[in-house]
Amino acid sequence: MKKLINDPSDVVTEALTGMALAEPGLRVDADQRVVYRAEPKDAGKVALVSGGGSGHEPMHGGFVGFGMLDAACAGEVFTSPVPDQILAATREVDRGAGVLHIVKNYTGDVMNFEMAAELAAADDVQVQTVVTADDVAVEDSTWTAGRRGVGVTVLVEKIAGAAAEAGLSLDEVAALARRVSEGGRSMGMALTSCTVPAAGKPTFDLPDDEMEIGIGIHGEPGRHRVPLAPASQIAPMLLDPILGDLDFTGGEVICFVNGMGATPELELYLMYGEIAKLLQEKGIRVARSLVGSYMTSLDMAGCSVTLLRADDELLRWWDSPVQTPGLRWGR
Amino acid sequence: MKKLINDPSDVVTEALTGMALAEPGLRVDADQRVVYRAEPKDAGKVALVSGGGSGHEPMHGGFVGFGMLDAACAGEVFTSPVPDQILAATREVDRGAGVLHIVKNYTGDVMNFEMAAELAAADDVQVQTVVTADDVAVEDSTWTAGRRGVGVTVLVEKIAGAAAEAGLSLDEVAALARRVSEGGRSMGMALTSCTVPAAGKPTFDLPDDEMEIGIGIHGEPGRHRVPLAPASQIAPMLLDPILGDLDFTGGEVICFVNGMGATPELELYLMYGEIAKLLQEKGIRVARSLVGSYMTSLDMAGCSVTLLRADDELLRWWDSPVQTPGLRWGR
Amino acid sequence: MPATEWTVPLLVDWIRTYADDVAAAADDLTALDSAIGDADHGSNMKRGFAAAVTALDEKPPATCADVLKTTGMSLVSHVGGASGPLYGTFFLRLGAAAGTETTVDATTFGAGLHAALDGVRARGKAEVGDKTLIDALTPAVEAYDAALAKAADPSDDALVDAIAEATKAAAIGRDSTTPLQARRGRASYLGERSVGHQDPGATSMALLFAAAEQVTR
Amino acid sequence: MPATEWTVPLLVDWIRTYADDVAAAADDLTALDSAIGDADHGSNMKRGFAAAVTALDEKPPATCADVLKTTGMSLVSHVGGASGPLYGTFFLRLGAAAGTETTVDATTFGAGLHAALDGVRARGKAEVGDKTLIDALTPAVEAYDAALAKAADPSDDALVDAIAEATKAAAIGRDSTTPLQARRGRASYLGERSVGHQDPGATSMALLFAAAEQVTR
Ligand SMILES: Nc1ncnc2c1ncn2[C@@H]1O[C@H](COP(=O)(O)OP(=O)(O)O)[C@@H](O)[C@H]1O
Ligand SMILES: Nc1ncnc2c1ncn2[C@@H]1O[C@H](COP(=O)(O)OP(=O)(O)O)[C@@H](O)[C@H]1O
Ligand SMILES: [Mg+2]
Ligand SMILES: [Mg+2]
Ligand SMILES: [Mg+2]
Ligand SMILES: [Mg+2]
Repeated sequence: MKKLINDPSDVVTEALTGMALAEPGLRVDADQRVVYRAEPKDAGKVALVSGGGSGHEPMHGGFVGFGMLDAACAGEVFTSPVPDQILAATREVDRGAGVLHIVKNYTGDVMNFEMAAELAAADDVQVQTVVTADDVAVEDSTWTAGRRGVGVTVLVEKIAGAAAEAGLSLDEVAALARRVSEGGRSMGMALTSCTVPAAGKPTFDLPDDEMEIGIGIHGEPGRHRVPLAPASQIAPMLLDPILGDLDFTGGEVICFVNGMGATPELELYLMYGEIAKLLQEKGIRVARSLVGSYMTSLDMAGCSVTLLRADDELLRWWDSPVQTPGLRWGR
Repeated sequence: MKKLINDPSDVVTEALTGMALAEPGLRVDADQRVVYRAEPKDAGKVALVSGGGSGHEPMHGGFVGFGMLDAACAGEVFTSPVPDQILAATREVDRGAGVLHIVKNYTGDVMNFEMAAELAAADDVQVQTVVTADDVAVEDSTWTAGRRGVGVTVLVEKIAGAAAEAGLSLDEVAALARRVSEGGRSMGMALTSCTVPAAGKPTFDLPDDEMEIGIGIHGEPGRHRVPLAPASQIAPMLLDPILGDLDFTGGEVICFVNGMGATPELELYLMYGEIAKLLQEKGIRVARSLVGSYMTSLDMAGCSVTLLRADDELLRWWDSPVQTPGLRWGR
Repeated sequence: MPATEWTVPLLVDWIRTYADDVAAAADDLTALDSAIGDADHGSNMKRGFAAAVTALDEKPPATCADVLKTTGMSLVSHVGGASGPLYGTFFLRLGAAAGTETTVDATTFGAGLHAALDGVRARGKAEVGDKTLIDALTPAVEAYDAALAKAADPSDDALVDAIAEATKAAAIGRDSTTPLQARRGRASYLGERSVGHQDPGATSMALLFAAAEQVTR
Repeated sequence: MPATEWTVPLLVDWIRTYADDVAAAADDLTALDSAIGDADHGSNMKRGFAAAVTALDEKPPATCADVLKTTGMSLVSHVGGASGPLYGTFFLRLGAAAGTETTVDATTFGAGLHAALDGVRARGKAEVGDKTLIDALTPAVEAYDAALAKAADPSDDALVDAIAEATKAAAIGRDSTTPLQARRGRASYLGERSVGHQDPGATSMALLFAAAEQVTR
């Protein structure tokens, strides 16, 4: 295993320590492993808390700041945070208007956020939860734990964050977040496995001439393994299942091409070009795009594509100023 | 070779095509391989042109925009652009106040920019050139082609870009750029080699238990190979040669910890924490920091550290608004 | 000498023994989780039970409930993931059933196991056959019941025998997960590709009963 | 029949032959550049000479200068890196010396080689012994001179012989780079680690003379 780390069990704490020193806009509680805004939001505004396993940076800690999250709870690598952290963050950021929990649909994340929400309710903090579940690689049936929450989470955090900043109520922000979550679909692929520091070796073996289609963001192997193919053939492998699951034709979308951690920007832009070409052929208009490594899986090489149904309201929130280490414009 | 590409010889053109579609703030001439601002700078302002081999994204194309570059010329992967491109870009962005060429010190880059500058002079476009040469891994002697230009290039582009935006003259912007270039020092290391698409296999072999210290950004092997070590030991291997070369004690610095392309942000922040700790011990105050993958070497895993002597004037330009795909704040 | 009932030191011994066992088995558990999950079950369990042992060391428990609740809270607070809330709930429920005494007899422990199973099922919503730790836990609880019922007039050996039966059943339940297609947890994302792999959580659950057998025997 | 002078078709043949040769040798040149550079010399040369051939096809050259200048401009415009300006300058200077005739005799070609060598040295500032293409080019030009001088009364075989001698000298010069420590170009960054590797540019330069020998012989 080749990584810029010390003891694998200290990775998360040490990274948070470095982040605290590097990012003056953040305040980091390295003990509780919660990343806060250095300047809390005004009283009376809805707060947003997210979190999850570490190893997906900049998600979520890198999305704390004006126009996006109020706090992010960092679990161990690929392990959801514990209720204590989530409760501490929820209490701390509540400005009297309630707190929205943004949770990716994984058994562990859902259970830990659920326990924290139960405890927060006992404290009279109003909590609502939106669970993202946009990964079309997983069938949503009684045969699974439901779809995984992936790329749309970034878009939910941006859009709900803008609405919370503008002063919408908890019910309104939560409804908006759910609308975004429901209007987004994603599909990912991996060229290589990631290596979890504590495990010390790649989570799965992938021969030089094969790739995994339908992977998650925790090194879960994909739904199927296929021979390596050029970008022009990978693009439809990702896009077709998305379009087969939700009808995007005729409308506008936000198109998000995401790198899994070890994918050069050169390749991501190239991939975006392939996706954009296919969307144009199908008459789907891209209103906004986002290309970069925003939701990663440690050192995995690969990418994911997320499409989100857009309308004027969503685009207005999307364009609103945001000022976080990971996403920043208009301010 | 596992990459999200089609034919290796089309990588640069296809990536630029995707970038053009994804970034509304840019105008891309995919034939000439020049990235321009969609909205040119006001007349009477100095323009900045940079460029170099592709594979270092977001440098340089991702740094085109308000407050930074006016144009970037993309060469083949790891191959400097040709004079034709540079000349076309120089002519196109000249707003009557002259053009600054920002060139990394590599034989090929220097010669191609030199030829373009000679041709531009024949066209009565005023050109000045700043050559960055900050890599302390290379001795600057008659025994070498001089130091390589690495991380400080990003800082020069930001700072000179802000000054040009504010209306300084070509002489002033060039002098400032040279001052930044001379006050910065860098050192890099690699955990893995990169793979050039056209070559199809890693540029160098690096056993699982070794790393290269003093690498460049083109897959050039480093100055020496050492056993793999924890981050706390890598930090002084990078910092000591920098501090040994230029005295930073007592003053303020901008500290830039850069990922080489395949390094997770988690590790970069952890590494920043190690560097910051050492700087504090040595009484060097970090005035500003930048952590992320801004000058990459395709899919190489590793990092580089750049220190830049800072003063109030440099910090003012550093803090000025910038709005590019790769670096954005204050606007 | 076989135990006739749980005592505070015996319960602490169980937790300690299991902490050692999961630390020793951490790489194996993680390897199982690599195949159908996210390669962290071993480190999760090791971290959680190390925290439980530390908590028990720092504040020596007075009652059986103390031991089990401290363990449960440590797991909830230090593990995260799916196994944190599930194993945490298991011990919190078992502790609630144990009451504020310094001993727990075989019957009360059996009632505690039922409460624990119910709690884990409510939290995780998994059924037998979903390829989770429920597949080891459910038959273990059933086997415990059956053994206890057989010991017509609860004898000195009732606890030890019931735990031994539970351990055997847990191991069989663990093995039964291999051919199954997962319907809960991360492994479910793999669809048919989850078939042929032993479930990591069922494996750690079988180890938990084995540790109980070891300390009571 | 051996050539007594360069003609337009013969020069075009040289460029075409060399384009094929560098395409065939591209992987080897890149492998050499991987060891002490950035793994692109093969693709640079292949791309550049393919562009030159295309340009010569598109606008058939009328004079010897046309062939060489079109080649030089194509290289400058399509290669980039160090080899683009250097090989580009080589052909631009050679072309300038060739003049506007449809033939170039052995003496004029020799003068052209000198002009080319001077241009490449001025551009790259490398000396013999710096482990660059100069180490192959310089002895080749000297050997050409010497062979020509020996042919007291320039005979029919003068050009062919001089090129053959230049080719031998270029190959020896190429081999001489292996033990050297680089002082110019990317390889210089490696310091002592550049020792023991053959220089890619000297290798492609030796091939250029070999192609000239092949088409004139
Ligand atoms: N809904 C559930 N109900 C019961 N057990 C579950 C459930 N989901 C997962 N598990 C168990 O948890 C184990 C995985 O635990 P662990 O790897 O520590 O957590 P995570 O899946 O969050 O990484 C699985 O092997 C399975 O036995
Ligand atoms: N200053 C120089 N003068 C002469 N030849 C040089 C010089 N620098 C480099 N070269 C030659 O160029 C070759 C490398 O060419 P190439 O790989 O195409 O360009 P780059 O080094 O820009 O990647 C070297 O092997 C060397 O022979
Ligand atoms: Mg996990
Ligand atoms: Mg090159
Ligand atoms: Mg797991
Ligand atoms: Mg090269």
